[in-house]
Amino acid sequence: MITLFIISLLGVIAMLAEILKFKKLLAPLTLLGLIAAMGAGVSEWNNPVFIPVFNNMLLFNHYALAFSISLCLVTFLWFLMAQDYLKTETAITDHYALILFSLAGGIVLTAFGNMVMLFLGIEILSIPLYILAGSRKTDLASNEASFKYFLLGAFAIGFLLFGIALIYGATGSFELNTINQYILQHPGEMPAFFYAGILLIIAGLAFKVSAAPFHFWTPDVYQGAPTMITAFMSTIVKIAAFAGFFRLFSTCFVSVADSWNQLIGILAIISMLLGNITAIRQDSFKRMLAYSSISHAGYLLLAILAINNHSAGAIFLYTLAYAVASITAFAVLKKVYALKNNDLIESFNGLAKRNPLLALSITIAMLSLAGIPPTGGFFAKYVIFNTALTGGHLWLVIIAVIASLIGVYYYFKAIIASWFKPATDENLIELSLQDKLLLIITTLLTLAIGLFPEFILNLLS
Amino acid sequence: MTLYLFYFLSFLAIISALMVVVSKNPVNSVLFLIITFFAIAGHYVLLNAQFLAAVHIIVYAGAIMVLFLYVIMMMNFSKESEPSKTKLSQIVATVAGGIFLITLIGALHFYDVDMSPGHSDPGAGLVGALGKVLFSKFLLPFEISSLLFLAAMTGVVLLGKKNNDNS
Amino acid sequence: MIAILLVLFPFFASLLVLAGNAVSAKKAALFFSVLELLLTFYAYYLVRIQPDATALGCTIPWIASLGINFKLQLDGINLLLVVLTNVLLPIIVLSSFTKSYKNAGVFYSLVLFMQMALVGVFLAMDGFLFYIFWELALIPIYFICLLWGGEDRARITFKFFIYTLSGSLFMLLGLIFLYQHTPGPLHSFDINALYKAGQGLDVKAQSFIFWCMFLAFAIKMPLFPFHTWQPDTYTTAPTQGTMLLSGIMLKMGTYGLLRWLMPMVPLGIAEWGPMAIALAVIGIIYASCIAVVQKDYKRLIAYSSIAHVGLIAAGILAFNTQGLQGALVQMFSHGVNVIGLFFIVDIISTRTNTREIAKLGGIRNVAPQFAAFFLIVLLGSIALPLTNGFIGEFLLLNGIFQYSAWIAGIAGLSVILGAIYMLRSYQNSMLGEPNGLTSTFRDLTVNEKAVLIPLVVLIIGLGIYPKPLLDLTGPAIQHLINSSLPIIKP
Amino acid sequence: MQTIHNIPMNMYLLLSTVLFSIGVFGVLLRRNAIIIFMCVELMLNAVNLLFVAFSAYLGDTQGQVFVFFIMAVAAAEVAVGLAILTMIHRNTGSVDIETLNKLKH
Amino acid sequence: MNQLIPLIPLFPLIGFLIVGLFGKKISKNSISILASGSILASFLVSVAVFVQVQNSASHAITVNLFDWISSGKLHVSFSFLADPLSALFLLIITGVGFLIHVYSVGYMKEDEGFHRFFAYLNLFVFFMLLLVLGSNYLILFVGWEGVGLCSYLLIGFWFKNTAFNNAAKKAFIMNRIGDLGFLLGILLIYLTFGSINYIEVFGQAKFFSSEQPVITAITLLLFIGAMGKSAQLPLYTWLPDAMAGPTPVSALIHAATMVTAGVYMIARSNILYTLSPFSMQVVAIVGVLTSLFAASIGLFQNDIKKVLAYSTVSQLGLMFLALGVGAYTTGVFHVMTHAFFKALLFLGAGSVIHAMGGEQDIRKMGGLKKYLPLTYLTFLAGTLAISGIFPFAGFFSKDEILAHTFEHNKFLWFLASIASAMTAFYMFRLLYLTFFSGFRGTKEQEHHLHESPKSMTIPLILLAILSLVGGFVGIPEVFHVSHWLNGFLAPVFADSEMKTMPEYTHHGTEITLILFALSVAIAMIYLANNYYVRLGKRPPEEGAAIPPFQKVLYNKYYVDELYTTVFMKPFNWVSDKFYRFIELRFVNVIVNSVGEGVSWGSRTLRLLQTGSIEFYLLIMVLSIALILFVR
Repeated sequence: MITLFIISLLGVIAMLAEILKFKKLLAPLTLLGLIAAMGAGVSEWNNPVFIPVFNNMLLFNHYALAFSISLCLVTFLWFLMAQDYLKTETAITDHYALILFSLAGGIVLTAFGNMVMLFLGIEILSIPLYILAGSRKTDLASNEASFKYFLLGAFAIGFLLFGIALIYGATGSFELNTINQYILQHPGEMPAFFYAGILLIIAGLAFKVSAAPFHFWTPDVYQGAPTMITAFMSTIVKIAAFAGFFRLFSTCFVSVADSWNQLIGILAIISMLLGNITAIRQDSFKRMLAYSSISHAGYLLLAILAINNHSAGAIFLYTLAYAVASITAFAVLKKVYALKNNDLIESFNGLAKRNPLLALSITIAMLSLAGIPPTGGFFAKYVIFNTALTGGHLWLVIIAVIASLIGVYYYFKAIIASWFKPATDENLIELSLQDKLLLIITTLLTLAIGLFPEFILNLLS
Repeated sequence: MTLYLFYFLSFLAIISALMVVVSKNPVNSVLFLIITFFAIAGHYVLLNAQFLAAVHIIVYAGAIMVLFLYVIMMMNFSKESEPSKTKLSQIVATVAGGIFLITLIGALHFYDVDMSPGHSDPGAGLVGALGKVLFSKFLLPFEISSLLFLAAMTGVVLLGKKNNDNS
Repeated sequence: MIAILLVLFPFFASLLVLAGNAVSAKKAALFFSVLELLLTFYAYYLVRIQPDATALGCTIPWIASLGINFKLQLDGINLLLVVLTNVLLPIIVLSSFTKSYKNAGVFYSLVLFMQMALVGVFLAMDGFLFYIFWELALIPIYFICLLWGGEDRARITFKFFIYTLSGSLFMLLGLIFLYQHTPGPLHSFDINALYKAGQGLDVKAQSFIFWCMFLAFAIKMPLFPFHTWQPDTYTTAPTQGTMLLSGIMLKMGTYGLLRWLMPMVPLGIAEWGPMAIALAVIGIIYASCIAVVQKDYKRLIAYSSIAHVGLIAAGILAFNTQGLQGALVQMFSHGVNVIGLFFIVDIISTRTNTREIAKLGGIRNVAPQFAAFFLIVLLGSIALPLTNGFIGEFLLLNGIFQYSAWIAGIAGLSVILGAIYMLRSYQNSMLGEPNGLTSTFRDLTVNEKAVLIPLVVLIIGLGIYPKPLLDLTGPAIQHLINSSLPIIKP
Repeated sequence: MQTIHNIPMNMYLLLSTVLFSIGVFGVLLRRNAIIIFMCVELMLNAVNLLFVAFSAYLGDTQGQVFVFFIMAVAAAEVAVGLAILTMIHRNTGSVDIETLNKLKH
Repeated sequence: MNQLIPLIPLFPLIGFLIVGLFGKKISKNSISILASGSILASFLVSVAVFVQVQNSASHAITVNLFDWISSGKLHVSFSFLADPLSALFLLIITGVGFLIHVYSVGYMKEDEGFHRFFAYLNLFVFFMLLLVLGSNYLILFVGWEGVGLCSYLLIGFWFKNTAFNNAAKKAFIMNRIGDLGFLLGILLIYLTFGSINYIEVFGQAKFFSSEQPVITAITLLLFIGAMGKSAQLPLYTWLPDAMAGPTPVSALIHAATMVTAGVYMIARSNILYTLSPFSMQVVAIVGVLTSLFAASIGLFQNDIKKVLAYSTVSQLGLMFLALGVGAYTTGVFHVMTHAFFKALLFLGAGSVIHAMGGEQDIRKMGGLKKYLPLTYLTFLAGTLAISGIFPFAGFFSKDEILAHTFEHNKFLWFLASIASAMTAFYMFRLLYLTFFSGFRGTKEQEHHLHESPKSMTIPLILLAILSLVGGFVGIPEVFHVSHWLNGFLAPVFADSEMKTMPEYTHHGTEITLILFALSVAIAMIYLANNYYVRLGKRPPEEGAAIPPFQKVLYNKYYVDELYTTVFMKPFNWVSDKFYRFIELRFVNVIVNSVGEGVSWGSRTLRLLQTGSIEFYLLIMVLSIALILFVR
């Protein structure tokens, strides 16, 4: 809870920074604030009094805390990475504020205990991003991205709300626990529209997590939005959306899993295959990452599908590993983009000669995303497969295996480009201290998650 | 009596909603949408949600639609400049809409819906009762939604400001 | 304790080489690999004086909540392969002394890293750990091939990577599947637990596991028809990479088959073993025939390697003492021989700038020593008695013969076909009148002799006195068979 | 008031469904982004109606409170949406969604 | 005393190592002394061992060196067995080997590969000794393949010549075909008896009943090995080609020792063969057919060494015939006598070739009697021996074969008689064409004609003496003398004897047979004399029209061509198709097309991402509709 306060407060402070003229202090303040937020999360963790606050609106249990901390951590890394970008923006304070508000929305999503909070959380998470995606106002691509994201998002929210309404109609409550109780008390008596409601909610959330076939916005928006915003979308939004998705289904609908897990399975299959296959022929690195993000949504859905003791831990580990690797990738992309002014994979050519750290980082990041040991991505994938197999979804895992094989293909394009292809420009690339620090931290984190995953895994089991 | 009112309002809502969709002129669409909103507000009254009906009119008809109208005026749309889809796209859209309607209705099994109205407190829809719930149970969401407004406000300002970013 | 040292030493060596001066990288790498070799000999000594080698291993909890341990154990079977790895590695490093690779520090660091992963694969007795090392071994070799390889390397090495990865992912699937059938709620990846779990499954499940794991091993070896990555990769990789791939890495597949598949799914083997043997034997004939028409020397050896490995696989699948022991001996011998052959081809190609057999000829006239060494390595490779190749091949055929005389007969055709393509290529390159390309062929340098002499000593020495290998593997093989045979043949 | 006793719940369900579908239909049919927004609003209104109806039939005020939040969010969303549209109009002079297809494949 | 046995192969091995490793650095004289000396040392030890074996009670001495291969129940030790059979072979190998070494010193004097030659030769002797000394089948196999290797190296000794290299390769590969059969036979022995040790295997085999399929299979597989090594039908074609090697090699390897390894192996396994009459029958028939076939080819060959090569094949056929009819001793006897006279003939031929400056075509020789008297005389001795003229060595052994065959099967006897008649004819044809009439070579050649040096002629003389007296170890009992060889070898064949009813040849019949064979041989000699000396006929020149029958024989029944079309061409074709079609167009394509398929899928699927919002919306709506519908 304190985490949420700190972040919200930080957002408000950021808004005021321009007026009160302490723009310069904003960056350190935000970073400190994020550390404080994480600290608050940790301290709450150690005092396990999980009282539902405000009439069950939010419940900061270990699940919520873990994801909140993880969100803050990734945001922290994001801020480290995005400093250059934010500095060039005129509306710097607005950016800070929007990002922090979005993060607050994400935290709400990790902890909600009521459908209202789910709805609000999604909206608070999304609305700043609708705007940020379009923050390059004269850039048509950015405009288009913003518009697509917004329109499709609003449309999808409509379905989500329709679903919530139907659930409400069937159970008479918005509270997750009450709904669950109601379902358990009326086994087999739920009206048909209740199930339709679940499906509509899935459709709405599938849009948020960019699972196929509700993924269409993803590549376009990722490509059109400013790179740093894309990084934010592909990491924080993903974590938060999945945290919310899983929280809803694990607390609310787990007792009627038969009615929806087939759908989740199908969405997972389509996402994994479509995301990975389409990514192969992309020239734009960002767009490729967008498709990769779709495929990762597919893997994560497997954990939701096989809801069991391990699922929460699996999703947590997976999203964290994915986010850290993505941040690395975007950090490198940022550097490449600054030199070449495009995000083509070709632009990575000869990176190893120009700056080995960049090449090494991107390599580790890509290995992690591809799920190759000893990186975090591998272990995350392992845990997901394990979870899904525990649920008995052998065929889905086989498809997931095939899909991740296809995935290797495009992740390695970046590796091959940086190590093997000759560079057009042989000059060395200078890295700022901040960038170096960031790359080293994320790379080490990626390896650490892969080698010593137990700590993270045990947080939520 | 109320049943007829219900049918009338439903008919009005559906027809005007359809007109929103099919009118060539955007301004007409806006006006039809306002009619729809009124019809829905009527339903709210029927459903004992008097306060909500009022808010509905104020927020939607009063604020949101005015915003729409304002933008439409600002952009100077007319019937002539209104883009329309090819026949094929229109047919596809219609068919898709129809399919969606049918499957949704089918999925809801709405003939089976057999709900008897609960004990209805006549004052439930009044401002006092609502306020009590809103400021007790839903206090947190109420507060949290301020974040949303802040964000939206900041964002709109960010986007609306004169173009001086250096991209 | 020695086990963990064997794994970690090359890792730290790799870091040191990476951090150190690139100029002295090759010397440092040689130094470290020789130290590791000495360590290996010490391990050999320990295993021989201590029949119960569990004390030499270690079990360190790693991810305890998932039943994953850092468990390394030494026994005769894997020690043999560790010895192979660590004997060949100094030779491989030495073989690169005349070359000057760009970024030598990185190159040798990768080589040593690879050594770590290989030793790890052989020593790991935990399914998860095994998989991790299995994949770890892939990364350095991928980069070695990618960065220092020949023409079209990006495409070919990538194909190699994705091909092998596809197999190993299915292996992971199989391992997880097994893991979940270990007694819960805390499952275990311990090899013995996995054995038990696998043996307890029904035929269908065992068949599934069989194919999952077999695919990985078959691709790694490679067996027909999963071999198409191999000739290209061998051809494109830098010579040291090819040596690592063919000399050691290939044994990961055969070792996996022996250790991680055969005892695990007896019913699956009973169901599909014959088909796997059929594939192996078809591969022998098929690859041998193809080797006959190869024009490129490296490619020829690549195909011959497929044939040899097919025989090894068939011997393992026959699953009897002679077959298994033959397979192990042959793994060792094949490693030595194939490295020798690739080194010889490397000498030819660096001196003449071609690997095309037809363009060569008459080298024996100008380089008699080279020709003599080549002949010995070649004889080892075609399994002439009193060379190491014969011991393995005889035991293998013996094992296969006990399984089926007809299959042994067909597999034995490799004896003839091997002679055909090897002698043909030897004749075309070494004999006859020298031509413009070969008339200035320089005979062996001291450095090259330093590589070839140990190989030749191993080839002949082990052919005459294979006892060290046989005594080492014998008890372990017997143990393996005793612990799983009652189930395989009820 | 006991008026709603005469009207079965499923009629409201049907009405909401139809209105929602008309909104969806409009979104699919039109090219003018503003009209599309309006159709989205229509969809939200259909949902609102459903909430209120359920609220009335369940005798529970929470549904109505939820509608408040939807309205609030809808207002914010419209503001943001129109801001985005204005920005686009400023850059392209059009709000035709068919012109917004530069990002693809 | 037992420790002596390992010395026998050790000496040549040491010789090989020293000459092989340091041959370039030491003088030719030292090499000659070292190489020949090591064989002589072996010979001396062999004599000692021979005596020891004869005197020992069990007639068998086993020496265990070390455990070679030990795997599960399979134990193969590196151990030697000296018994009468191996002792006899030891003497032949080291004795004849030594003479040939000495001969080679002179013959190879000018060759630049002098040290290489002796290294190989020593290595060969080493392997040959392993072959006969081994106490189990695997050591036998080691020697078996080892001599094959040396044969390969020596046939291709002049490695600049592509034809020679081809011949070497052919020999090796054909041998390998046989070796595979042999190896499988060994494996089957192991499977049947649980051991491959002679003593254990034969000890168990004694108690087997006759005509068990597994024994038949074993013996037939072993016989395949023998076919390859001893150049029997259909694996004989390598041997005539093997004459590409230096002539001493032909004498040692391709006449006296290596090619008789098959005979040794069958004689060694006699108990197994005895248990399988069917296999015996096969051996006999293959033997006699080979003999006949090769002899008929020999009739019209013009290369001096080729004639001898075909005669070797033919003689080997006779040896197998002897084995096949159960006359193991006789087979071994013929090996011995054949070693003497065939080595002599080859060395004589070598002397001729040496004198002719490398010329091997007998059409270009003639009248050499007066230039090379010593060579002529010794060659005559050899020719008489091979033709079976009393009292030369060949007479005794060959007549024994014929006698046994007659007893066994009259038809086989008839065929064998034809073969030996042909032998007498073509051998004398060779003799007459080479040494009689006038010289047909060039003036230059004539000018250079000279008798060979002493190091060459002395071995010739010694071998000629052996060819003359060698047969006396096996004087038929019809002459009321005890058959010494029979007695000596009896322990080896004792078990077989017990299994079969001994066939007693009536003495009267035997004398009749001897006289018949003699008269046929003499008739043939007369015929040859009449045709080539008196009438002075010459073989047709290359390209001249010859009668079809003769042409077929001259071209060796076109067997090489047949093999090329039936085996090599299809094999190459298949290999090529494997590579071009199955590998490149099928297996590769399947694998690649998976990749291409995915790539195609990617190209296609990315088109889904049209960029059009309407489309995205439409898909969303339709998917939701579908989800609801399916539900």
